[in-house]
Amino acid sequence: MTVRVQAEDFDIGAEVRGLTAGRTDVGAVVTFTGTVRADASANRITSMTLEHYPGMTEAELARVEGEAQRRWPLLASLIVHRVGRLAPGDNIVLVVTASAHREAAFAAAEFLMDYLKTRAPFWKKESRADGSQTWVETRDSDEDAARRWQPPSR
Amino acid sequence: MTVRVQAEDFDIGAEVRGLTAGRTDVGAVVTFTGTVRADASANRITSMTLEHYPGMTEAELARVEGEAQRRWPLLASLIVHRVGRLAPGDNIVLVVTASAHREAAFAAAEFLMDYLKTRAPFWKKESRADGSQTWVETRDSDEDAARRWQPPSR
Amino acid sequence: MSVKLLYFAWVREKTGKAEEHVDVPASVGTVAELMTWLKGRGPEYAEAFARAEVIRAAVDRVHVQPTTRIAGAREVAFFPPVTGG
Amino acid sequence: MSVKLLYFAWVREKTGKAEEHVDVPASVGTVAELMTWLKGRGPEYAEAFARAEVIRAAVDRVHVQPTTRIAGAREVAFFPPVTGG
Repeated sequence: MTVRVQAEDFDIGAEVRGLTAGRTDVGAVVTFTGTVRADASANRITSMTLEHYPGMTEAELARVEGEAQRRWPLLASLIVHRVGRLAPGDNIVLVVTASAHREAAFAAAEFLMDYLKTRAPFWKKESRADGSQTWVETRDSDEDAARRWQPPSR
Repeated sequence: MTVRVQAEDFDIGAEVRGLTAGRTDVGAVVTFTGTVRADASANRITSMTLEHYPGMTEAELARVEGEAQRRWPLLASLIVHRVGRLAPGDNIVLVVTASAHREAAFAAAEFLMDYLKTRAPFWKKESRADGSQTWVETRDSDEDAARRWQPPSR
Repeated sequence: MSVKLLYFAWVREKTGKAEEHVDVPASVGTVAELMTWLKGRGPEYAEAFARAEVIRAAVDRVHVQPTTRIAGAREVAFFPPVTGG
Repeated sequence: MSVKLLYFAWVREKTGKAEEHVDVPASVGTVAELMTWLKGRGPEYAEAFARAEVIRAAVDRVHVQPTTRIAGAREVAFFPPVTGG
């Protein structure tokens, strides 16, 4: 039930240990790590800069996490999101979910990522080898992914 | 595309770094860690002993991993399974999947766990506070989970 | 009505500012009307809000719709669709 | 036919051995028939294979069905449903 926005990198193993150390009720831990991808184009991505809306980010991530807690029997959860300038291969985001069984841990981690992608106020700008900078556009598939968690509209 | 059976513990962060270090094509890494749960009964679980079928285990895990590679565009994957005597809270199994996007990484990790649970030749024996030992029985839900990946029968 | 406005990503780059305090006339009732009113404040605003249909908004740090009323808002933010994660 | 048999978990505990080499008569054609034949080898086998319907088998390290033929097998393993992960 923790949310952090930070410039520094994170260590997946240390974060999981921090969440589950000394507990014997946890049977399943799922982590998702999003990383900066280069792409196949000749004009390659040299860096990615992330900005966010301080205050709203933490509030929105806490709302999303609270919604996951209501839907699944989670024993612990964590969202860490980096901001600032990142290079290809760098970590961007970490989501960790812990539950007694794997079904809840997997479903909640997917839900957190889908909602984070469409609701958390972060924006990415790509810098490329030729010096150009472009704001990353939304993937339609992210909107579709988030929509699957909503009740059918009437 | 690595499978290991070992008595030693594993470090999730180190395993992920070993799989993705220096790569810039990976955008999503999912890990699943299964841990020994105590239970709520007064006659509590004091340890869990895992045995396996050396030779078949590695072959079966490699088959399962190969099937995941055929179904999803994975860039890397890893299965580590511990054997021997474990205490509540200890790690049992680690599955890591890496892909360009999160959908494939999540689906493949769930698939690997579902298949591992129903196909990999491991057996767990629980020791309890009163000295009794019991072989763990299969959860029906594990069979159901594995079945969802099969084509509908005709 | 006095309100704090925040701009993010390319909305911030186009308006040339990250935040400002403005006095909004009483005739401006909704988020969509606020965007239309902002467009009239200068060429940089006209440019920033030219594609108003793709701009998202938050009132007091909660996502809202263009039809949401802004009465009582302390802080209204405008930004492109989010791309975190 | 000479074949190596392996037993795991409670099948191993009940037979009292982890592995053995046996000469199987030609009349034993399938995995199910092999279990029936093993039951006749002594009380510990009768006990181990009493609930034959819950025992799983692998031939040469591949999961098989009770109806699978064992001709040519080098190694046949018997075990309860797996519980790893």
